Amino acid sequence: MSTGKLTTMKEAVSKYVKDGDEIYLAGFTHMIPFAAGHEIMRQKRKNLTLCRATPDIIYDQMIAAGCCKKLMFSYAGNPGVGSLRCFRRALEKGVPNKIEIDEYSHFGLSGRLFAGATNMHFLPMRTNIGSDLPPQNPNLKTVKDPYTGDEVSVVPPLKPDVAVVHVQRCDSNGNSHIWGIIGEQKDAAFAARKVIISAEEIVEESVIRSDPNRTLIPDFVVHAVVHEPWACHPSYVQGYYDRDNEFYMQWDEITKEHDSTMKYLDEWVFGVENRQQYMKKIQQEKINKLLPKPCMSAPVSYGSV
Amino acid sequence: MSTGKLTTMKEAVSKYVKDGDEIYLAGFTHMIPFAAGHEIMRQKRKNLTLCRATPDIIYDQMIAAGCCKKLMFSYAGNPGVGSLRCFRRALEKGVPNKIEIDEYSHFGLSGRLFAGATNMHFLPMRTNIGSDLPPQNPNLKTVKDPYTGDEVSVVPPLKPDVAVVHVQRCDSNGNSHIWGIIGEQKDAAFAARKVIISAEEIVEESVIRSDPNRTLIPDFVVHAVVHEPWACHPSYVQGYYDRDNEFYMQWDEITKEHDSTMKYLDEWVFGVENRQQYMKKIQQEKINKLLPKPCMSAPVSYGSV
Amino acid sequence: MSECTPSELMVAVAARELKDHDTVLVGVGIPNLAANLAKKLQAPNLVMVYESGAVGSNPTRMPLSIGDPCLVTGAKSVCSMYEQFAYYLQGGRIDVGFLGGAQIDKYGNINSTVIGSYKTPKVRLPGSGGACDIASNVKKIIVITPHEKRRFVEKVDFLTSPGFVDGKEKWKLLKLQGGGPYAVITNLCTMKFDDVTGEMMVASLHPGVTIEKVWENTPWKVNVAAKLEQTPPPTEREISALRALDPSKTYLG
Amino acid sequence: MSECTPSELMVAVAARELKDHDTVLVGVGIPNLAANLAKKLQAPNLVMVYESGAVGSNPTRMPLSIGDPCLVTGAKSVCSMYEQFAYYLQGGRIDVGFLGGAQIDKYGNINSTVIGSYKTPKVRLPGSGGACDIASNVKKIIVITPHEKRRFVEKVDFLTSPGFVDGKEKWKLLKLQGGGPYAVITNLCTMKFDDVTGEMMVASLHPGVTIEKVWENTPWKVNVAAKLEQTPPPTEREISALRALDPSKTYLG
Repeated sequence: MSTGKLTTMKEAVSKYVKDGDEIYLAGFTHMIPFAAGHEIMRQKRKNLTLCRATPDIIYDQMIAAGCCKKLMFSYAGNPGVGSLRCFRRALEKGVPNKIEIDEYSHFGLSGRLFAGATNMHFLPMRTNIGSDLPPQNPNLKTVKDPYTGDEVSVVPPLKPDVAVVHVQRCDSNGNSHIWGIIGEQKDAAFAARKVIISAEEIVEESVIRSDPNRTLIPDFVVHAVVHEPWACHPSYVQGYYDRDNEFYMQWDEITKEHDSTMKYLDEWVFGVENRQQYMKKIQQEKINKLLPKPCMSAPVSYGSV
Repeated sequence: MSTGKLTTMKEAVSKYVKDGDEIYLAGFTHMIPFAAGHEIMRQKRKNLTLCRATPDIIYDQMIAAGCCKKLMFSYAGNPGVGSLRCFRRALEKGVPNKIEIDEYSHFGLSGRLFAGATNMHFLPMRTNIGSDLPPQNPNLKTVKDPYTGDEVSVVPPLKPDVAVVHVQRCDSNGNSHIWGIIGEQKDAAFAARKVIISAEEIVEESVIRSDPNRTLIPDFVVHAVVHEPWACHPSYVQGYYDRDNEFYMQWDEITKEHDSTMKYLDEWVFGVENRQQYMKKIQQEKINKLLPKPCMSAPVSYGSV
Repeated sequence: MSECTPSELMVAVAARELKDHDTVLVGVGIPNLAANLAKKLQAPNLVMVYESGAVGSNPTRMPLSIGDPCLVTGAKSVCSMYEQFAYYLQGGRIDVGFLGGAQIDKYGNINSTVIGSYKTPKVRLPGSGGACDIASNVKKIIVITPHEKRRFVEKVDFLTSPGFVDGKEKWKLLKLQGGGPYAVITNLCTMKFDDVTGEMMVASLHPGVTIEKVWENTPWKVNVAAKLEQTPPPTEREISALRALDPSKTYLG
Repeated sequence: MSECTPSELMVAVAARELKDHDTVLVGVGIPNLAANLAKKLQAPNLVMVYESGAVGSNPTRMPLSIGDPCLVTGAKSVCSMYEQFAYYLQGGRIDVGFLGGAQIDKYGNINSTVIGSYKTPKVRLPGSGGACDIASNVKKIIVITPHEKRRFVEKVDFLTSPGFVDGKEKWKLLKLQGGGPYAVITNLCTMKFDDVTGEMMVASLHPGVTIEKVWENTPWKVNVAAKLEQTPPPTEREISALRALDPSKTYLG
């Protein structure tokens, strides 16, 4: 197998993520790239604009670690649990530092990324009209529909400096198969200037070529490929491991104070070298509980004469 | 297996396609729904607006049969061969009747359908600027980009009365798996008011549910489901049968005159009752040549705990 | 009437609003239970669509978030996030959307963004998520909320998701494709909206509840429909079907 | 120099314009051969993208149309038609696009729509297809065409796909993201475009061709580059690799 763009997360972050960058760690609940987030924290990146519809725990951690200057988001909650306390502490009290926000609805932010991925001038959408958000966000404008004369809400394209996208399987050049909740993974990869892929499995190119409609990200938009099993824990990877819902609930407790949060980060992020060490700290029993039984897709034929 | 929305092509066309309708028989070279087109011709529908990026042989036939009032298209050629002679005869000489045209580029027309499927007010796109087409087509307008001030080309949504989409496999309610060149199949189904699905295979719902990311069309947008193997000949269905390139080349000869065209239609369209009879007229030897060897996708697991 | 908790009552009443073949945008928790209850009873062909892109899910356990993997295993279809909002919601294909929030006002406007001012928040809430998009595009918005004075306000601190905004006349000028707020279901009553003004009004009192009790728990003297109804009590069948859906009482406690 | 047909010469010369790792939007026939030849020689990592949505195809036979099933079997990726145009072409991710047409003028504008007037066509041609979209968005447009007087015109009857339109200064005002026409490769010469005016000029004469012969076959006296080059003749290696790609001489006849 060719080694292609294969590298370590340490190398990939060191090479492609710079202080002050606008970054998008993709994922809608599914396949949130925790391993990349932790490595960015270990490399002490500062003044980042963190973008994602659902910041999730990983951005809460990065805010607590002081990496964040601005949060671009549409739902800053702990999905299924409640608040993101580090986000609120930064916004309401400036701990560890004040952060700015750039806020949208889900449709608005996923629309910005889609418009960025497809390089549109702007994207008209049926939302925001009547809401109090547009007066707070100068990126939300209106345009007159030349066919009906109606005022239509529009958003500008989003083109982050870096996207990190976790995938189930890819080849060593980054041709990636993704399934389950595919969220904004494809759009993030096409919108960003630099793309880091982390993958549960690196497979032969022939596996990818056996099902080209499953390839949401083609290699030539990818800059680095990291083989990083369990990269998403406590988030999940469909067919590989489930979401660690217990941890999502514990996070609410862990983050009650900034000190307790930092204690967690010292142990689980700064106290380990990489994802492998992180996983070694988790009890096998807990890991076993997250392993699903296989549930295989019915294959299809791509044959031609 | 539930019979769901299963019906015959005869019933489906009779119920859902009306004189004067704007119809979209979907497909970009792949899975062109010839069976539906032939049935529409047999039922002598008139004054139709025929829409598709690539009209292909089927629309050429429908124009010759006198079904067409207007052609909406972006490339009126016989792919890989040359002209569509019936289209040209109607446009240049009014045989068998004058037709109007509504013309776009591929991006423009596929954009209209995407905008219709997603119910956008209008869609901005990077094309048409500098071309002589906008002065000829009042649907092509420009809007000022509120972020840069640039003039941007826009197209309005397209929402046909009826779409016919052929798929490789679906369940009896119309949940459809499509692979290979997926063209504008999904957009046609979501944009149209009424949707007829024809399928190579009707499968159990469990087959569809084994791979939900492959389901481009969900049942609740579908009105009728027709089990119609070989519905697309001489076009092709990836994994089932190849394109009959010989016929595509013969079409050029067949259509040299209107009379020779009508002779073909009398035999192969009006002279048969349905697709089964059409297929019986084709030599088994020829059919065998179109059958590909299987080339199966590597399965994936959708398991969860 | 079966003995039931306030949550059970709200879910049972909300489930009745769903018709067979309706498409519903479902959130986790209470709305998920209402949709699943309706599917078990009068709406076997209910189409459940999730913000995460899953359509026609068939979960074998209670999903813990709208992005739960069990909503994907065995679903009919899954698409991307932009596609879900564009094809389904903006596409005008969703009949009913359930919303909640920290505050709701008399025009059905919902605040899930901030208590206090946007620039200097007293309490920063999660924000819109898909709520503004849902409110703008579904045919019927249904809100399920406990009837508490801090939740019902005359004017929301921040309008996250439009109800009838400043009233139905002005709302029409905005030309949203959605039908606007349809019902607010609390533990005390079901409220609907005046066809002309777009103002909230009590349409049906739940078993044992008086209009005075509603007024006591609402900061303004909410209007009453011309024909005030009595909510039929949840049946044994409703309650037992409902409890089977949440045996561990995660949401029905 | 190897003995070769005019088509072989054009393909060999066109293939040289492709660099390793370029992304190329490929049509069937001649452009497909040029791309595949480049891939076999100097550009093993050439990325071939087709209008039909196929990316990184690996066909085991000559595709007969851009929608041929052999372009899908074993491809790296396949997406929908709108996605192909939006993510790849509008996305600015295509380096080179090959175009052809019935007429091309001195600013590289191409007509593939109509001979005569649009409303009363003398000859109705197939229309743009993706050509206008390709011309507007790729970094380099390369045209491969036989050098015939009826194809080269001072002004196209209908501007289907923009070259430099009325000249480079005015073209800049249109703010197309593409780089405009880059080369026109005929059986006689390679023409490029003046940096300042955007006018076509002869850049390189193919083996055995004089500038007079080019002028004889062009209806206007086409400009000549300050430094007129001689096209290096096709090598044995180029020709033998090329013939292996089309053994039945479908396109190289």
